[in-house]
Amino acid sequence: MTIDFELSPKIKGTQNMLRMFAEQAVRPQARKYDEEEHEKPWDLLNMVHGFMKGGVGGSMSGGDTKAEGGEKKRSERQLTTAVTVEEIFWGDAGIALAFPGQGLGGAAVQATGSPEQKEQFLARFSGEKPVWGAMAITEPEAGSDTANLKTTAAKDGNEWILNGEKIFVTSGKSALEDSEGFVVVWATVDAKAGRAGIKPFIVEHGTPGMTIAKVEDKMGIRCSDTVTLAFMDCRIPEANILGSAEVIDPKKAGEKGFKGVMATFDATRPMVAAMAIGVGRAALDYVKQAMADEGVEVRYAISPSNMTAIERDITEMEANLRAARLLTWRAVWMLDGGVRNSLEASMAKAKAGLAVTQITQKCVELLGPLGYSRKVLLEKWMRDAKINDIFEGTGQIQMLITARNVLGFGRDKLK
Amino acid sequence: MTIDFELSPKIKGTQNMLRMFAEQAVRPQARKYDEEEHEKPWDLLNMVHGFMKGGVGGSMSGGDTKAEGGEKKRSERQLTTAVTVEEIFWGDAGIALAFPGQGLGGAAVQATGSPEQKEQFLARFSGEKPVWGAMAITEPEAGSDTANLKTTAAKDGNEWILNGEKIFVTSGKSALEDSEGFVVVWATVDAKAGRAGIKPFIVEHGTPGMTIAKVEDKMGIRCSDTVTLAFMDCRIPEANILGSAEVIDPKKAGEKGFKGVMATFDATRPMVAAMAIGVGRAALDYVKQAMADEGVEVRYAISPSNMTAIERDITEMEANLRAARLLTWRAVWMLDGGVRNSLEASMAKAKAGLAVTQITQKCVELLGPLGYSRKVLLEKWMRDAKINDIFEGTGQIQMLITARNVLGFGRDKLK
Amino acid sequence: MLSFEPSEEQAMVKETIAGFATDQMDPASREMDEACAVSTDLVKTGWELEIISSCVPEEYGGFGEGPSALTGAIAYEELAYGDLSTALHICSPTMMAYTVLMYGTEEQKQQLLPVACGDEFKAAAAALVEPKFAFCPSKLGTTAKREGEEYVLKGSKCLVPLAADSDNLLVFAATEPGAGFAGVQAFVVPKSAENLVISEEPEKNMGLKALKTYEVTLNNVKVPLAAKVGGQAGIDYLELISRSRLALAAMAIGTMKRAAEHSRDYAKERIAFGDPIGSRQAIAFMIAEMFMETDATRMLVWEAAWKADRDEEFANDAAIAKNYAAEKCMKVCDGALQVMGGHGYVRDNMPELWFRNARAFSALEGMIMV
Amino acid sequence: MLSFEPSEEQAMVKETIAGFATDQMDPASREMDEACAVSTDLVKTGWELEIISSCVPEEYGGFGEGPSALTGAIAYEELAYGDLSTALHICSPTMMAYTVLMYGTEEQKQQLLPVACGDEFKAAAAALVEPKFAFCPSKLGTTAKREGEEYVLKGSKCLVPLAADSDNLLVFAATEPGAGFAGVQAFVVPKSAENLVISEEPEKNMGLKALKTYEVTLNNVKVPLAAKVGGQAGIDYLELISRSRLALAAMAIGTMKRAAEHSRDYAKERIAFGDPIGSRQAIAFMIAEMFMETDATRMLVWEAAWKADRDEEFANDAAIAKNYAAEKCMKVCDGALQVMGGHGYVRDNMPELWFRNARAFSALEGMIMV
Repeated sequence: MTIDFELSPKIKGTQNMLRMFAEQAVRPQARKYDEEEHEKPWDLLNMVHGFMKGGVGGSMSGGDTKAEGGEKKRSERQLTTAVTVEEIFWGDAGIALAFPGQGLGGAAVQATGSPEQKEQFLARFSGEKPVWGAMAITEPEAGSDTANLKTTAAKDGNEWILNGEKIFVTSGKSALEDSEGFVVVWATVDAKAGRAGIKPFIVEHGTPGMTIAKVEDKMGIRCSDTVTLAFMDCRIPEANILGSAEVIDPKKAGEKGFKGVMATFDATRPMVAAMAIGVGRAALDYVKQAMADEGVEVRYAISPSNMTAIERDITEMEANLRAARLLTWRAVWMLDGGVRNSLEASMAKAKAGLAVTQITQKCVELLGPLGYSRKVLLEKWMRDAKINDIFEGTGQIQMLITARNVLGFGRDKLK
Repeated sequence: MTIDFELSPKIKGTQNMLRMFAEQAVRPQARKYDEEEHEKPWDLLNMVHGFMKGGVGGSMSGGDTKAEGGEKKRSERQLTTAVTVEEIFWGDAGIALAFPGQGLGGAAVQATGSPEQKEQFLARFSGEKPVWGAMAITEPEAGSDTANLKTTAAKDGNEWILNGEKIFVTSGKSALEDSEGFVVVWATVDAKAGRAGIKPFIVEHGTPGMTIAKVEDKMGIRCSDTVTLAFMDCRIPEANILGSAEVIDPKKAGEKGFKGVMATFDATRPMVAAMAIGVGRAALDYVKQAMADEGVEVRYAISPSNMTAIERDITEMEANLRAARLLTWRAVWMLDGGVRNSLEASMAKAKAGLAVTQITQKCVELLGPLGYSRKVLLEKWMRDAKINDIFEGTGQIQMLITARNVLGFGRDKLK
Repeated sequence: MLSFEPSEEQAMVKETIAGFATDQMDPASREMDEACAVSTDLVKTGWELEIISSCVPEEYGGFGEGPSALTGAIAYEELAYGDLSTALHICSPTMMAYTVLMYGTEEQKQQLLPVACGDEFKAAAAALVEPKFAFCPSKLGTTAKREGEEYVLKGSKCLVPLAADSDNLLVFAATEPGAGFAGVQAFVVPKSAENLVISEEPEKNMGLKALKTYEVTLNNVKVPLAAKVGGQAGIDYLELISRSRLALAAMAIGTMKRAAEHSRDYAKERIAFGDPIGSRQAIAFMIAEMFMETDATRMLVWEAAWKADRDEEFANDAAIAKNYAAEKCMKVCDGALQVMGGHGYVRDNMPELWFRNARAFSALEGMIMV
Repeated sequence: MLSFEPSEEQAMVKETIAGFATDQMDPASREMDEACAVSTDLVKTGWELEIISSCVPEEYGGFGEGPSALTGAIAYEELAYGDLSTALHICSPTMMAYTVLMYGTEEQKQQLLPVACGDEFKAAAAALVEPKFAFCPSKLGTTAKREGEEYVLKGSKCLVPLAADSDNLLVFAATEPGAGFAGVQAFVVPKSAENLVISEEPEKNMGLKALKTYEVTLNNVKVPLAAKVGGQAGIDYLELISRSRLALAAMAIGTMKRAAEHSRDYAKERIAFGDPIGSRQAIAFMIAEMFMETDATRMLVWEAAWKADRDEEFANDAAIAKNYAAEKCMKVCDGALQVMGGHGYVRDNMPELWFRNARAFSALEGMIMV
């Protein structure tokens, strides 16, 4: 082993292929599906499903088993996903988020489901038609406070009865209305038990009692649907609970419990970072091209005090973007090596989210009237980028996790 | 009344006089008393005492009664002090902090002392020889946590017996060893009573049982002494307590109680901001002059994207410095009008402390090897400036106070 | 003598506009953004505030003694607090009106000012910004060449507010390219002028959706010498730009103030992990900074405006204030969105709208004036 | 195949130096700063790490195959973790050694490398930085004019480490002023050379107090053609500068790491208001950022160094990494002082020393090399 920043030929191949794909198939449709909110580029999605069979969608949650890196060799599954994600999101974040696949819901099944459950729920993603999986956690009152979920799951004979409301369900409409998918819903089986009482349940599309109460109008990533789900006496089979039903101390619950499912987020956070980096790179590439077209060169090697303001902006943006990418690659590399990466994953997401928020805003500023106009995609990237500083845990949450890891404090000591 | 940014002729006069004084009498000695730590520029201090009679020293705590703005007219005492402070600190922060005067100790006496106490303790500041007053609050274990002071004051007959240790006492040596001054010591008369039990006591120089345990070696402001005071069965007259001795709810205690003395800090914070601004302006002036000498002009009016990196640095530094000054002037203007300014004072100090920390560091960077050399004062200003982000409450404490004011949260709700 | 207390007149202006902004503009803001149109009722009511006529002398149809930069800054902050697009819409005729008032020939004043002081809102667009990389008002690509008894204008403009509804456009063009600010003059160009092309559709921008802005192309547009504002003497372009920067910066302050207050209120009410989210330092400090920078920006704008009203050199102060305002407004509105998390990203709530509007300030120049 | 795991050799180097840095350098840091001198014992022990000889081939007295930028970066980070002045002192001969090794003529290698690989530390200063406003290595004011069989060097240098103790100085001068990086060459100048003036006293700087640096003035110093490193072919100045930037950036990382760890430990132990100060988000987030940026900087340096070792174009990467490192190192050390409050401002504690040292990175160029 030695330090190496060169991607394996296999990944490079994927990267080049996806770069072309993103440029030719995704990017050209970016504006259309930003303006026509709630529409889907079906031709593209069917095509994607055709050759990826849930790959990229799955990759949002690191589920891209196709990319398994051989037997003996060190796995590069997560890295492949990260590279894939960056390229597709360079093309367009909204469309990429709308790609079919198992998503977080499928990831949870994969991480904690029984063989039967995996068989029953995951097979569909490699079927003929595109299918989406979704995850429903957030509630109007709870926000990131997952211990405080109000949605209940009551046992009734051989069924669970779900009641409550979930918001910000990514691809909820795609999973439940546009395809024969499912959503993993988090509900408490024992309100008094706090975090220990919270369990994930799989709810199939079309289950009576579950309705899409609302489809959100958003600032960006408009091609991807975000919905509110209402559960009114929604009955699901007893077997649809992920992990055990008994309420036990989460610390002892282990991989199958709340902690186990939460662990899937450690895999997700670097992917969100990769999404951000894709968008940030799109913006920076655009500005650098615009400068080149104007015959303005960037003199990286001269001292900062000798640079123009734009030159220094560019060098700073490049530094932040690269650093974010390398922190992200380090996090997924650890994951591929089977090393827990909670600290590194949070660092990567915190750095990427903030860096790309600033980069896209700066790029729009640098181009002045052109940057602010919807004739150019820069302004869209600025709107799209912002979501990466928010979903799967805001930048503040990431800093909190990072700080807890660094200081060795629990949530009790560092709120 | 109408918005007006022009200083009154009286203050302008003071300002011009002090600007000359700072440039000709203070600035030339700055380096000497940085290199020769723990030395004092006695000639200058005697001269200062001669024509200010504690003015500037007093002004650290807004005690410059000489500057009282007449009968009918709105008082400009605090404003005069702020302008004075900026000019002197432009000359040199270390020397300015060493100026004789009543300091925080005297300010506490002035704010909460009885007529007898004022007579007994404040007269000396207008005497023939320079005298210093000091305040001792911080303790090794307490930091900014004033409710947790361990120093005790026990009643014994008609005396108080002080025991404990105080650190970071500004001008402690000047007050107790170099002149016939005093120190106001905060101690608890009832450890169980928390904040309510804490009272300020006046301890005269040379009081047995009080010793200077240590004189700090510092990074900057080296001309000003910072000491540790040890109290071992230090006996002081019963009458030397400021305010009442009985332990009552601070909320009811009113102006004479803990809150009353704390209120003197609302007057102090903008002065610390003014100190910072003086140092920041010194650094910025220097760099602008260096540029002018090089024939480099700053094109303020062109668009930022057309500027050089240095031009944008300069415009940003100017914006921050001016904004900090105006926020500071607003805070003292309110105080002069008798309006409580806790929010504005904290904002001013937070903004000034941070702005000047960044400005001085940036100025050193811009001058490269010249900035880093002790041949030039820039590096000293960078060291001196940092103290303004720390003493009288760090930048973090200021943000906390600002946030509490903005959100209307008490220390219980926002820790 | 130093004072931060507005005059009685300013306090009254502030109060009046604040009421209008809070009660009428703010509630309509979201709807107008989605509809991509400013409410004509709001424009009507806003016009009745007589922002322009209160600055124009009687002889030209108003009842004032010329614009005060400081009073204008106070007024514009309050307007923008309500809704930025509407505020810009209502104030867009100021550029033409004040430019003519300050530098115009008697004829120009007689021709253009009474209209600007009418009972009805009358659009009068200023065309300054140009769609090019690293645009700078000191390097206009649009030129005005004198040919005999005419000026020939050539170039393209963008972000021209209400161009389609304006009878006349105030076009800024370089008479001496390369001479910087000193080489730019203003021309009153009738919309009907030959070779003047206004884009069919309004521009589509990230924000300011309710404000109709247009691209304007001048393909050798010929105008008489009399179209040059101020005739021989011409204008002091840098002063106009500077007053425009103060106007824009003032509106940035209003935007920041609105966003900061929204974050404060949300952070006090929103409960997470058992406490209001404002009880955590990370959020609390963000909000404290929003208020701090809003006040800091106002200080810079007020001081520069105060200098302008005293006919002191204020161009650099105005530029510093405008650049600071543009940067901080973006930061504050970004923070307002961040404080709400996902809720700030959806169009049910206001922060995403302010976020999109905020970035406009780094692109805008010469659209409005104080 | 992507990997962040150092080679066994690198791991060993890292471990060895880390031990030395933690056990011997770090504890002596304060004393050396106050004494304005690096401990000779530390230099002796540090020299035994054979940083240079492990890179120089046997034929020239070492036992290596040329310097590895990556291994160097790892080693320098650990050294700087212990004490920056000492680290720079020990590594100061690398500039001369590696420059000659990479570009020198056979004669120059034979003359200078064995000395650099000796058992005893031997000073060999590089003179690059110049005391002027907005200094840039691409615009050296020091010139080397060829006159017949000699070069005449003229100009002044500063921040020249250990100049007084060096038999030879490596002087960088412009042979083609105005040609940027391409117009600069290096010359081996004996300290004894006529018209070469080294300041009597070491320079006094804000930080790096223990490191003796000097001003060097060249008043028409004449050297033979053979003094030009690499003879006809000369050097690739930009590559040398870039490798130097990586070396400096690596030392910035060590400084940041030390400061971040100090803040972490202090914030866990120090109690205020009943809790460790690290239990408040404002402090906790500052510390989290310190660690994040330390890692971020290391990533940038490693990638650039990795490219250098593969003979890929890396000049821009190195510049980006160095500028980032200089900025973040200052920020991190400022934070380390801030976390301690007043305790960080007094010289009993280390943060103020790191604070003063940190700013050096924006001024340093070409002092050390990997």
